[in-house]
Amino acid sequence: MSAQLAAYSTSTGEAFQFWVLGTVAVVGALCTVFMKKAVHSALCLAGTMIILAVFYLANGAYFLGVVQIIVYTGAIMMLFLFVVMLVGVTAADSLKETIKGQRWLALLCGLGFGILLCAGIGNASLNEFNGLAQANSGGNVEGLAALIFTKYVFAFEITGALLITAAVGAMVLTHRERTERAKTQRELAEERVRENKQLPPLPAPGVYARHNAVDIAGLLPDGTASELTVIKTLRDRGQIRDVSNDAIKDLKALEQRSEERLGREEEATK
Amino acid sequence: MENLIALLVAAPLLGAAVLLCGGRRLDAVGHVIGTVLAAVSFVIGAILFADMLGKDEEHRAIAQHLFSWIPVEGFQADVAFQLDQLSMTFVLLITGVGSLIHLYSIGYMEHDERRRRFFGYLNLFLAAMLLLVLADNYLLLYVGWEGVGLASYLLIGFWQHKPSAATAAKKAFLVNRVGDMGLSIAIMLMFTTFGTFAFGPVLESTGETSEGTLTAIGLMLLLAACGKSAQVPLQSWLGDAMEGPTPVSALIHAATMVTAGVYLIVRSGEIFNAAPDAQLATTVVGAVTLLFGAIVGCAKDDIKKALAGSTMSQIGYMILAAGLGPIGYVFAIMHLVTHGFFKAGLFLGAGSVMHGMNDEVDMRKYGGLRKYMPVTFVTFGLGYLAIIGFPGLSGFFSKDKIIEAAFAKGGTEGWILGSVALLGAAITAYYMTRVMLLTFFGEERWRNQPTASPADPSVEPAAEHQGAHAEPHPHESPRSMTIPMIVLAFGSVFAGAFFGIGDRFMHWLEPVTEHAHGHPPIGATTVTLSTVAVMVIGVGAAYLQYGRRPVPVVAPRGSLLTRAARRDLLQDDFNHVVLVRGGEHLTRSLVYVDHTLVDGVVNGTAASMGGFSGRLRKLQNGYARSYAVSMFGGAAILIAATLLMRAV
Amino acid sequence: MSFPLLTATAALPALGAIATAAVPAARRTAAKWLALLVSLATLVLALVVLVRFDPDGDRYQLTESHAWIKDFGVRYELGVDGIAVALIALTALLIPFVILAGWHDADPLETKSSRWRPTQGFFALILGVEAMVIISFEATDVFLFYIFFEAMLIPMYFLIGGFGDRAHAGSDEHAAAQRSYAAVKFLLYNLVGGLIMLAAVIGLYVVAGNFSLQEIAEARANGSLDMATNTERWLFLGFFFAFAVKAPLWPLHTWLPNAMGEATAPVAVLITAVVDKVGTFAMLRFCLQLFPEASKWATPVILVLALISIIYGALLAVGQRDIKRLVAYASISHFGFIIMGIFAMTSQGQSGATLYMVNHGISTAALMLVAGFLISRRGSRLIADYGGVQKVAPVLAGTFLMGSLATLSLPGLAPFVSEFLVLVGTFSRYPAIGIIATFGIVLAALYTLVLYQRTMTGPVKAEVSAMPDLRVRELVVVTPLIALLIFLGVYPKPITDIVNPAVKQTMSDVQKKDPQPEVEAAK
Amino acid sequence: MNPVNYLYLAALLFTIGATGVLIRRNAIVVFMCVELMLNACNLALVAFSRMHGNLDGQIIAFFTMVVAAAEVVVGLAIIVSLFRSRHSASVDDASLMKL
Repeated sequence: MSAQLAAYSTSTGEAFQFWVLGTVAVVGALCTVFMKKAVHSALCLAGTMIILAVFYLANGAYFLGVVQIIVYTGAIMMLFLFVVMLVGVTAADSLKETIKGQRWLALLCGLGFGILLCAGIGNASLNEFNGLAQANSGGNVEGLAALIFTKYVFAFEITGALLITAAVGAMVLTHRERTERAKTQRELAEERVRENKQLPPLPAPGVYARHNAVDIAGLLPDGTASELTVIKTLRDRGQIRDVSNDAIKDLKALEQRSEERLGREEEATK
Repeated sequence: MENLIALLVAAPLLGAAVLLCGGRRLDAVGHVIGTVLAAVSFVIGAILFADMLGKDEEHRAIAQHLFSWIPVEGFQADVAFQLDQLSMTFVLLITGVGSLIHLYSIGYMEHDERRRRFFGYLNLFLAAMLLLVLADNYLLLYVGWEGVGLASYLLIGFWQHKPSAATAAKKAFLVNRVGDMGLSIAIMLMFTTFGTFAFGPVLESTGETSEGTLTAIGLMLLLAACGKSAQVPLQSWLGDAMEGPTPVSALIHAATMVTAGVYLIVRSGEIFNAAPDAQLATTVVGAVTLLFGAIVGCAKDDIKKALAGSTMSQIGYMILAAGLGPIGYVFAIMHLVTHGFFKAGLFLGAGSVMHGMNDEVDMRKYGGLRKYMPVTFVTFGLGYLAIIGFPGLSGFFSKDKIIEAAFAKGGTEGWILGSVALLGAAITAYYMTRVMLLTFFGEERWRNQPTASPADPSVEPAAEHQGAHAEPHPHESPRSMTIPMIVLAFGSVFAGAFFGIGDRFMHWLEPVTEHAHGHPPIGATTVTLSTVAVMVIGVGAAYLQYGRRPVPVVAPRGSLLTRAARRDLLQDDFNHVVLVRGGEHLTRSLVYVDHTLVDGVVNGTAASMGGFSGRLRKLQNGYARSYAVSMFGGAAILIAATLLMRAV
Repeated sequence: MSFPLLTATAALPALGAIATAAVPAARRTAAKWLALLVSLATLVLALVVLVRFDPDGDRYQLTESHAWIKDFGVRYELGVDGIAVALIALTALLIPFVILAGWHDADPLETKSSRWRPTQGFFALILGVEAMVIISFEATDVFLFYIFFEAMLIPMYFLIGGFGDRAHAGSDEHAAAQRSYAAVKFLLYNLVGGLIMLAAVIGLYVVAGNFSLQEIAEARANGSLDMATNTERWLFLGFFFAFAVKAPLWPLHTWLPNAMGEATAPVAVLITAVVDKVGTFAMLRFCLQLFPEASKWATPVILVLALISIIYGALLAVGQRDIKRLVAYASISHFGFIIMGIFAMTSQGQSGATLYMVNHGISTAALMLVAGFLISRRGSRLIADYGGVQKVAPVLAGTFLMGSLATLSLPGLAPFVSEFLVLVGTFSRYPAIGIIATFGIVLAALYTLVLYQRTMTGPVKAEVSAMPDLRVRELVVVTPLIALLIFLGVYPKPITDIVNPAVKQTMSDVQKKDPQPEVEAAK
Repeated sequence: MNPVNYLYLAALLFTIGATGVLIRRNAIVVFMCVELMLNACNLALVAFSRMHGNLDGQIIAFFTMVVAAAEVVVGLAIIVSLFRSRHSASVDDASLMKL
């Protein structure tokens, strides 16, 4: 009895760890899906991955655990973050669904799928856990190496090819060949004149208001903000802080304060 | 000797092959080759005949087995010939009269640029007919049977540029096909009943099967005979067949085609003997046709059509006789032979008359021709006397015997048939006299009025050489045409006496068609006398009507019967309304059905599919994610399925 | 391991097709000659097969067998019985005439660019069809047969859709539309049939465990493999449906008139005289051998359908205004006869049916090719546009008449023998059906003679008056066919000797005996 | 505790990831969800390898990682060029597949 029990149950320590970290992992995953901003999703995912790494270790896959941390969390997630930065940190896509019924279908499928999977696992009577004790006896890394360089050597070689191809592909995709020489200042100026675009240099941001940060549009005489004064990138990302109306607010506050002072002065005269 | 039989067929067949495949380079000699080969076949026939006379009655029949034609499990058809007295009679008639007609055609078709082909067809006709009478099983007979149909098709439609000719040819073939259907069904019945269709086994073992089967076979054979021999109800093609050149008409009517039916019935005598109902039907058909043809013959003003009507009724006599069973077979064949002579003579005469009259066929535009074409007059006259059964001439002997036999059938049937036959004899006398008077006597109605030349000047190229539109200059025909007429005239005068006196012919045929002497309720002499009497009456009536009074050039409206008879007693109209129209409607509606219904169903499904897919296309909104959803759902379903499978 | 004769017979035209397709665009004539030579060589091989085949030997001869797809027990098994030999000979015989008749049908139009190379394609496709047809006659492995039975459709599709009849009433666009409609219809009909058959093939595998015709047939015979009645019937229907579409049997026939009408005459001959024969052949070889009981079960219905085809096709042929469609409907009627003969289950009927396949191939080829020559001269397919041709082109008219007479199965010509055998065979078991079918004879006479009369006789139409007579090439095509028709009509023994043993085998497969005559006549 | 729970966890993560792929429109996030699914699979593989007591499962997980790395590189490159061309990283904008 007890021997059999031992066969498919684990130490309470692991159990504890599982329940705690598992919950966190699930939460992280959910956050990954539901966070508005891509950056946050990325961070949550990173967290989940680290937890997974821990689980690998717990399952006796020491090498994988380490690789998970180094490759995934270290390299891949950072790559993600780079791209997010490239595309725009706050490029949050509204979670409002455009395709009719997509979300509900998705959730329904997801739910059903999950239940079915669990059901499948459930009625697959998996009670035989004969542990990795003797598999890892010669050390986990050695064991993997033995397999990779004997049984899976071809697959291994092919993955090498795959990686190279991927690297080259990435370069090809992202690299843009400059076909014509860069335009000189003079040419640009003449072009501007020809196309009759904004001949003088663009107005500086925040000049006409009391701010002068780059992300604040300068105000036109009528108090409205002028997009022109902010650089394109910020405009694309929609990261313009509009202060046109808090300027007015400040003015109001000023007048009030002055009135108060004046009022106090009247009392003083009585 | 046996080996000669095949040559009988081979000679004309070779001729046909050579002439039809030879091409233009044979145009010069084509007619000679054709005639010679026909004659060759006649000579062979004569040799075999002499040989046959040399033997004693029992061993006269000879046979020749060439090769096994269709050997299939349980189904053996051979190409084998048998030559007995019956076949021999036909062989001589066919080749003899046939050769004469070939000879005649040399002159008649002289000015037709397609004369070579014409002779090719004639040879084909002979070959087919010989095959028909020489075959030793029904299937091979069937080949000849259809071959005759083909040859008649080609010859009737020889002047194909005339739509009427083409139509007539087609009609002849189709009507014959209906008959052929009967023959093929009869053969199938024989096969299922006897397991074979060779004459010998079938006819010997008629006793071993039920009468019903035999009746069925007999009726089917009768249907076939009706088709070929132009008996009611399949007679309609014969009249139109006159579209062909006159020698063709002579060949069809006298020697070959129409006699085939009689041959078939006489040959299958045993079957009919064992099936009284079939016999009765045969006699009825014969009697009806006999009157039908005679009545039609009375009304026609077209000389050839009048003769066609007479053929119909004469064949009616033969079928009637054949239907009488053993008492009639011999006379049927005998009348067939004599009829072969005088009818051929009459047709050739008519041809010669037309030849002299710019191919005018309306007898009302003839008249008084005797002094212009004496030879034609004499031969035609002899033929005329023979057919009306003038005592002493051939027609007299044969027809008289048939009438006797009809009475001898006994009972009311006997009386009815006999009297019908007598009536027929009277009418025959009447219309033949009419033809004779209209053509050769009376004032010359063709003078001082242009002959109604055919609408299409290219019609009947034989006429082109003599100014087709001018007033005709009746003249005697060339030697090549008159000689055959003379020979045939001899035949029609003496054949009857030669056969009839001492029952020579009867004894000759008896071994094949075992003859039974019938005992007419009234004495033979009475019958003979009455025959002569009715003949005289008929002649008299005709004389009173056409000999005394002048004949109007334009036919009077005539009585209802006359008008009906001019239209072949409305038989064609019936066919047209019922068969042709009905058929047209049927086919047209079927075409519609095929296009809308059968095809429509399919196209309909296709269309609905199209609509469905169009609706389905909406799902393909191009959003990768919605595709992904369907994938995901599919995966879910798959898992569900696997789980279910495992659960079950 | 002797020389694989059967494989060679099928492979030669296939290689020929590739070679022909590879001929450069400019060397058109070379391609034609190459195709002609290849087809002639194939004919020689087919004749060798014919000679090497011993009618009294065992059932399948010259067999070859190699493992192909081990996992499914699919083998590359070839073998011929008498029926197959006859049909292979027919195919190999007709193709050269088809090629010769289509000599100019695929010459490129001036409007196209010089790189456009239809000619090579046309002849390559014809050879391809030949190869596939031959191998499906040879295959004794159901799966192998199925593959080529289906693959045949591809080249046929392109032949119909790509090389239409240039003599088309109406504009080019209309012609093209019609043509593609016909081609697609052909493809869809046959594909549907084929797919249903595929299901049945798989089903057969599930039941029998392998695809080998011989093994299954033996197993069925000695009872070691017994199918549930329903299973057998469903499988039978699956097979029969495909063959009935191909044959075609009423009411699955409507693709044939379109296809034959739109395709060029040689291709039409290819369809009706060669490809469709695979359908009827397969009924004999597969339906009867694999599912004898079901075949007997279905016989009444099939016979009635065949009867309808006979009468219906003939009546519709009478109603047609288009020469080629008329011939197509006539063919439907004839296929009715063939199927009737097969399912009459008498040795006369089945021998007759087999003969009928051969004879119908030859006679239709003769008639259709001559009609094609006629049409190409006048540039119209409508009967009404002709008249009096006989006067201007007697030889053409003569050959046309011979073709027509063969079609109405005149005694003395080959088709008569087969038709009468079929009729007798049917009549001896089902008299009523036999008699009704006999009406087909009259109708056949009607439509052929009406066709001949309207086109060839009567006053000469103006458009026809300048029509040239047959040229040498065309004579070379027609004359042998007609000669063959006459020869086989007078002396069919060579074929019957080959066919009879095979038929006897089939009869024993279905455990049927011929009905015996009620009177054992004194022979 | 029964180590099977690891499998349940993997299933859960996988489902979440998949749903995310379906719900999110931002290509990058979608991509992250894909990664999440991959990882879930890896977890399952590792658990299996423990269950069977041999290392093949881990090997496969290892290969998965390598391939995932490659895939991420290419995928992100695609996203970047996509963004460059149409100034948006929304998958719905790339919906030219519709007829």
